[in-house]
Amino acid sequence: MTTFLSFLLNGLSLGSLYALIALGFVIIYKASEILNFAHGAFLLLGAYVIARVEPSVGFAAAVAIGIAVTALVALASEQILFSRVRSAHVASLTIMTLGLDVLITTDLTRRIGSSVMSLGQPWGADVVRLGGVNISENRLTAIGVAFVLIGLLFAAFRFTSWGVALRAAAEDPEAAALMGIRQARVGAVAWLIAGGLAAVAAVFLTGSPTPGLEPNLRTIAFAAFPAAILGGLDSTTGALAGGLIVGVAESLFAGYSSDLTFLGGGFSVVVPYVVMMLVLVVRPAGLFGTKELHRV
Amino acid sequence: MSDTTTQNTPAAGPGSTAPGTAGTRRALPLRRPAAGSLLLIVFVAVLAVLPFYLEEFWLRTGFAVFGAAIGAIGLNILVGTTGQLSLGHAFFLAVGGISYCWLSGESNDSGSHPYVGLGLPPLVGMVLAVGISGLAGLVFSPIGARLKGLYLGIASLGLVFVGIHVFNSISEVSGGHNGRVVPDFSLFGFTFDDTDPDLYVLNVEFEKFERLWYLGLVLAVGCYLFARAALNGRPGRALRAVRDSEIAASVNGVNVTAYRARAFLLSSMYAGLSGVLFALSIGSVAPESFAIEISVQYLAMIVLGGLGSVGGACAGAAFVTALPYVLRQYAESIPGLSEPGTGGVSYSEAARYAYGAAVILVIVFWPSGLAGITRGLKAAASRRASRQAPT
Amino acid sequence: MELDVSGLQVTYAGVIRALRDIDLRVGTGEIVAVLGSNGAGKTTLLRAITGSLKRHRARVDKGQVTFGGRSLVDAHPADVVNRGVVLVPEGRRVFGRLSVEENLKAGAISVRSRATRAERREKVYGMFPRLAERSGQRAALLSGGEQQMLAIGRALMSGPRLLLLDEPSLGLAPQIVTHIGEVLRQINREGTSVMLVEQNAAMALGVADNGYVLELGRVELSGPAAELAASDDIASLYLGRGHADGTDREAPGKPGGPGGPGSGVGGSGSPGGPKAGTAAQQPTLSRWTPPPRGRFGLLGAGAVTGAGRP
Amino acid sequence: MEVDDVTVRFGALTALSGVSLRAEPGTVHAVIGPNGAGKSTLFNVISGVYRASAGSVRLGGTTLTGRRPHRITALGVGRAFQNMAASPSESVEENIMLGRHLLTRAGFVGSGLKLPWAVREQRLHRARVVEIAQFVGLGHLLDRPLGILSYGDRKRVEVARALATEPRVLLLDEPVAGMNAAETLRMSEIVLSVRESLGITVLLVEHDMSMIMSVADRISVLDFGRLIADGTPAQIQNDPAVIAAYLGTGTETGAAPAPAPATAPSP
Amino acid sequence: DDEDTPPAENSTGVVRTGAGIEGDVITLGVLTDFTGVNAASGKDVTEGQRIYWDQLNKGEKICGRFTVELDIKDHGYNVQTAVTQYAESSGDVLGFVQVLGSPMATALIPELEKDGLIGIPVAWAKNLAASPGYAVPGPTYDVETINGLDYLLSEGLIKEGDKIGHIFHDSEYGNNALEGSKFFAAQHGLTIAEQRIGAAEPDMTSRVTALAAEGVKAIVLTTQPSQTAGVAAAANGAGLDVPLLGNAPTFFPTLLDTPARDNLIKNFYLVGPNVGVGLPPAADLLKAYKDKFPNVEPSNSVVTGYSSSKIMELILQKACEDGDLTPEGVLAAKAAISPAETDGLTGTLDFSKTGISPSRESFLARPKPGVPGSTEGVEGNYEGPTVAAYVRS
Ligand SMILES: Nc1ncnc2c1ncn2[C@@H]1O[C@H](COP(=O)(O)OP(=O)(O)OP(=O)(O)O)[C@@H](O)[C@H]1O
Ligand SMILES: Nc1ncnc2c1ncn2[C@@H]1O[C@H](COP(=O)(O)OP(=O)(O)OP(=O)(O)O)[C@@H](O)[C@H]1O
Ligand SMILES: CC(C)C[C@H](N)C(=O)O
Ligand SMILES: [Mg+2]
Ligand SMILES: [Mg+2]
Repeated sequence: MTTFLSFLLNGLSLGSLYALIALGFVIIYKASEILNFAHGAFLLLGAYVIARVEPSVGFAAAVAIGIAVTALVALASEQILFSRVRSAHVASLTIMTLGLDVLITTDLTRRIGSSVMSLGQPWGADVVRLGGVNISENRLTAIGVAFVLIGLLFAAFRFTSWGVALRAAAEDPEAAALMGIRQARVGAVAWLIAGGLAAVAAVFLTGSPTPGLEPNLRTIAFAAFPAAILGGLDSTTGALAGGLIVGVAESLFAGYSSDLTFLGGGFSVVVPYVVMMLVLVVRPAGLFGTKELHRV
Repeated sequence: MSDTTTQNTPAAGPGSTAPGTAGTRRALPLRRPAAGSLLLIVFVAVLAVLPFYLEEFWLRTGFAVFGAAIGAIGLNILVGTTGQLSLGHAFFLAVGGISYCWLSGESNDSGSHPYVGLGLPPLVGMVLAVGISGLAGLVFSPIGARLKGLYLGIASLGLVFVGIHVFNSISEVSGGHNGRVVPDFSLFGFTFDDTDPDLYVLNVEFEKFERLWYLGLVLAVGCYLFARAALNGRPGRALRAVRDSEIAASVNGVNVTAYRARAFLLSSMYAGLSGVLFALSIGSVAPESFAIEISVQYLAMIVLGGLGSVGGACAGAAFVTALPYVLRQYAESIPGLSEPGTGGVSYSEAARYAYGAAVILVIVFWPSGLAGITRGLKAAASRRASRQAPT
Repeated sequence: MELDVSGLQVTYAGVIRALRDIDLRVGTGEIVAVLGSNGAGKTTLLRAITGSLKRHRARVDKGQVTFGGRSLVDAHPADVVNRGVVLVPEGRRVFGRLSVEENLKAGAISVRSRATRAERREKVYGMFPRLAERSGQRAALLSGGEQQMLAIGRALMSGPRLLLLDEPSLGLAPQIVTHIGEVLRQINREGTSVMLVEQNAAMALGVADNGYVLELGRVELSGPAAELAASDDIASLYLGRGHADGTDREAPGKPGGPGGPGSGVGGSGSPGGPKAGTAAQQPTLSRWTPPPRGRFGLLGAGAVTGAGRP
Repeated sequence: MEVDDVTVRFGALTALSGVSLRAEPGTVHAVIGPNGAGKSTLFNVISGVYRASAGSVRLGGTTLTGRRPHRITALGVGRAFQNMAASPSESVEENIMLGRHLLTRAGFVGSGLKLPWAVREQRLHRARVVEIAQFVGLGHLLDRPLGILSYGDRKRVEVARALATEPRVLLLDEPVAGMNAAETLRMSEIVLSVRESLGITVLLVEHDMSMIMSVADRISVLDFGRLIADGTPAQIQNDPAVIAAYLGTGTETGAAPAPAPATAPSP
Repeated sequence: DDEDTPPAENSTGVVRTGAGIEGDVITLGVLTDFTGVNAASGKDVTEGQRIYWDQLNKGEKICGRFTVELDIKDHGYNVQTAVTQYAESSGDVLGFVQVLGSPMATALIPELEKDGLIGIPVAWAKNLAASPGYAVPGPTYDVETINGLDYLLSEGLIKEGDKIGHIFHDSEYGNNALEGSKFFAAQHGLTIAEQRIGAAEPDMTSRVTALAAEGVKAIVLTTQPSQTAGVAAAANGAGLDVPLLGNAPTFFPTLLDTPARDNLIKNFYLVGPNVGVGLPPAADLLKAYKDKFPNVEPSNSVVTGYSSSKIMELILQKACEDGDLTPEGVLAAKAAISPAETDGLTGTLDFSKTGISPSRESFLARPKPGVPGSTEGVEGNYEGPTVAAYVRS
């Protein structure tokens, strides 16, 4: 029973990391209807900046700098690249994020090299004991941060005109412009937030029990794709739900893998995708996503 | 390839980007071909003599491009024409490539992942592999029919991840993590390898890649012509209607489910063939190689080429496939680069920078793809209007 | 503040000249009607005023558009809105994924005050009760007419000084059309100038002070609305009357009137004035005789039943 | 064409409740009613886009309800949409050609290999499309991409495409929205000519009363999803319920629909 | 040494040369990983090789006259890339002094056989030892694992009847190590709790939790370095305070900068095929490395690169002695050098019989910050009592 609880708790904590990443996808999607393949690169960038400056400025300042730099890079890429070709097909824009991803990751991979960099999280490898179950302090903090940030963004989308403007501009930029909405501006804010979020996620992603920052970090973003999709690409609640579901599923399958050998080694890595496909078959727009509705 | 305007009517030649000037200009079919076909013929003729002049590096690259072009045309049928975003192309390539090896390859029982081969004639293996890929597409199409846009994109990406896992698990077929050797292609006893028989044409030795070049060329041109004709005709029209409005398509008599399934079938058959050529060009396939990067590359091909355009897909395939090879080949002569693993910017890193930048630049300057350079106005107008859902 | 268009020439994609040498004025507090047949360039004119030509690969070659003395050429659409010029676009363009309420909110993006927003929203709901009933529904699911109401309401949310409408009566029931005429007069009385592009010339000329008629990208006629309404050309082309008489309502019901109800007129007459052009030849379509069915059944995909029917 | 007691619900909203009507072969049957009354919904039920919660639709002896849209089209129901649902990037000609889908048979193999019969088939049907386009007045726009046409022309494409399915019953949803009086007149002629020369039954939804009155043989009136009147144009015009719900009494603004065109020369 | 004698001549007489030699230069291929999951090892292995051949080129050279150049390619731990790169290089090299990674090396077996080339895998899977082209530079993973467990048993860290966990990659690498641990378990009445993982699986927490629930008394790791850290951190979190035994590729000095540091220092045992870089046999290498990179701490992988180059040199010198530096000659020389000595860098190697682990001697080490390689040797040339039984079986 405690074993199961540990799996569950570990899954939830892992899931909250996925949720933070998925949230980045959700925001960009809401702003531009594209899937930002460069989000993994933003994660890497945030982590790298923090790891680099932490020794000289301390953890808190490093995180602030990391968030700022990543947010600005995200903003700059939007302003310099994406705003230029806004009228292009979403697939083109998506491919553009891929180009960006290649550029950023190539550079950072080169810089990081083969080292495992530490971000100097003050909580280090500390563990908290919760009713017979251990969890790293890092992951526990992540759960809290994920819930708070997601709550804030949910409110921003729901209750501010910015949220409405963002969605309107994403759906029909021309009509939005005719209502006085500047897609460039509302979109820029979204990219800014997404970039910052990537840096926040990176802090927890590289913390215990993960050894630290290595170029491979980016691939975690791939595991967050299913989380974002399964919750519903345009839903903040969905990002949270999706993240948690994926995290728990992955953790359980990993934990019970010795009883599930017929599924093959390393099955837990593909579990997020399997769960996602199952959910999508039943709910094509994810759990909380807006159904695409047409009528004639 | 020369013709990039699949969406045109036969009466409107590739260059007619100014509908307004056309006025009442109009004629019944058979006007377009002249210029377009001539260009195509010249182009193919040039490709046909190139092996007499090129070194192996270029032939190898060329063969990879032919294979990729076939896959890109297939993906374009799905994404560009039918409007079904797919990131699962790598999976169908894997099905094709690995099935071919399994069907026509030999068994091998060394190592922790022994594998079997059925030893069928390569041509049979190729045809069956294409069929199996098509079947895989058909099986997935019901899911495809339920999902839209990025949801479908990521769901099909799931196919890639799950596919790798499954292929790794059935290592008797795939060779597992180690992969397996790709049997040489042969056609009625003629082997597409360096020897057997030794072959000289006009004093040029025809080795593996000279031979494969022609195999690739013939298949690619065939696939191109077939796709172009099919998409210009009734099926293509139906698929585009499905893309633009499912409801309108069905009310005009298109069986949407059936056409979606057919698009998946055809697209994955193309992917399967592409996978076979991919395998042949490398000589060894491992499931892990058919990863998300491959899917993404194919998407890049058709986007850079121009969604919906058959010729564009070919151009995109050439760009995306050849660029990294060429960059790597020539980066060594760029000053200021360092040996790999020594800290500075290495050749392969320089090549990757260049690749990333090239992708971005193409989209910045030609957002609707290389084919869009000639298409201009039309695309812009369609883009605007297609944002509007019918009500 | 007045809108002044002078010598305006617009080209699409560098080749299609949609407007040539347009002069037009909407004085402060005026309602101006713009008429013209399909493809005349009405929408293009509105695009030129609202700064959205660029998105359609069109540009102003010559001429000026000023509002309150300041040029609008090449302005960003959002700037145009901020100056108080708002468009109800052709084809509604409501935000389908947003609810009715959110659509209205999107229209009021430039309005800071929450109270003003609420007040305007109530006003819109008062104007179109149907929208209030459907306020939580996603706009994509509204009926065509409901969407049109929403599009108008959305534009009103920003409290424009000059309201541009591209065929607002499109798809609306006669009662609502009448109602819209009243709404326009009312907001006009409250200080908003209106430029109304319409096919429903009777309504447009009914509410307008002045009118313009565009044909093939030029101003063909202009003048006080009442005079235009009385002119023969307008009557035949836009009002559908052979002669300019009073209001319209009686026409269809006129006993023995042409094309009377239920008479099932087979042929048709000339639609009126010489400019009709469109009806140069008598429309007829022969019956389709399907070719004999071949022996290729197997290869045809999707060949279906009803093919050979009469 | 018989609509029998059809009900459609969307959640709490009943868009159609127990609507029945009968369109006699070879007539123009108009359906009118206020915005949101359920007219398009009715068309959606007939053409199979929506599923009726109750009731049925029959054409001749065949039941349409429960069939998928392409099957219904195959049975001879053609439809022009209220808002344009055609492909903006395709040329006018291609858009109309889509209407020929069920009348042609070339599949991937036939078209892809350019088999002679497939090529011949295309040529034949293209000729017919040109004919239809000219009939609705699009002859000069055939190779333009639809996306750049003006609103009115796009409506004509809708009609042409519906005609291209060679229907027995033609559903027209607001075909003259966005057209001026002269253009409306011409569309009325087209409708009448279709009825006359091809014997097609036309179901017509329109808010332009002048057009309705001039072409309709019979009119059904919907309000809030209910059939409130059914009769000849003359009856409808004077029906107080209809006037209250739909026509309005007309005001001094003159903001009523344009008057009836002179569809026939004075006697 | 710059006489213009034809390349085919040297002090001992006439040497035949063929592919891979041009003028006075021998080209050797390197297929390594600078960008994939094993980039860290790849870089250091390659650095060790660079240092070795630089020294040799400055000193005695091959046959007294040939210098060696490396043709380095980065496959990013991807089989397909490796195969392509092999094809690009194979025509121009005399052999491959490094083929990193068991999956890549395995995939190249048929190619290597077809081309009759020699290769030194940086991977110690059993199946590689069965290929005539490969000279595996140390004991295979199964043997290595048995040695490691023997050590734990002899130190009293585990005892008969215990249950031990084995976290391993589902690849040649992991499966081969599992063969070893299973054999050991059968011999000593242990039970093995298997955790088969994917190469890129990032989060080890659930795996470790599951093992903890089974009550394992030790965990064997056949993973990538970052996964090692993940396991150590997770074990710490789960309160699982047991020895962790890792095969050679599982450890890297930077792991001691991670949160896993304390647990690694406390519980980790490394068993590998060569000595640590801080030990006397590697002194030369360490000095050269420090001269070249004064500020970087090397890992033990440089020794792997250095020693494998040494093996290649032995082979080439033997081929030279035999007067045949063609690929065939080199291949023949491989079998002929046995038993080979690498000056204590590795155990004694025997390439005369294919299919059998070339060596039975392992090196055991423990993490220790601040020393070269961040490890401290605890046992050299270690051959546990169970190995003999295994090799015989
Ligand atoms: N995006 C575009 N690209 C090219 N030409 C265009 C574009 N939009 C409109 N046109 C052309 O410009 C001319 C004027 O079109 P416009 O839409 O302004 O007419 P309109 O008067 O609004 O017609 P309607 O009453 O049908 O709405 C037409 O010939 C049309 O084909
Ligand atoms: N798919 C749907 N989901 C929810 N509500 C719908 C849906 N389709 C239609 N409705 C609602 O049903 C009612 C009837 O719509 P319908 O489109 O049939 O009206 P209509 O009579 O065609 O109106 P108009 O004249 O404005 O086009 C409207 O209130 C509309 O909002
Ligand atoms: C040194 C390591 C790169 C070896 C690798 N883990 C293997 O596959 O055997
Ligand atoms: Mg217009
Ligand atoms: Mg309607």
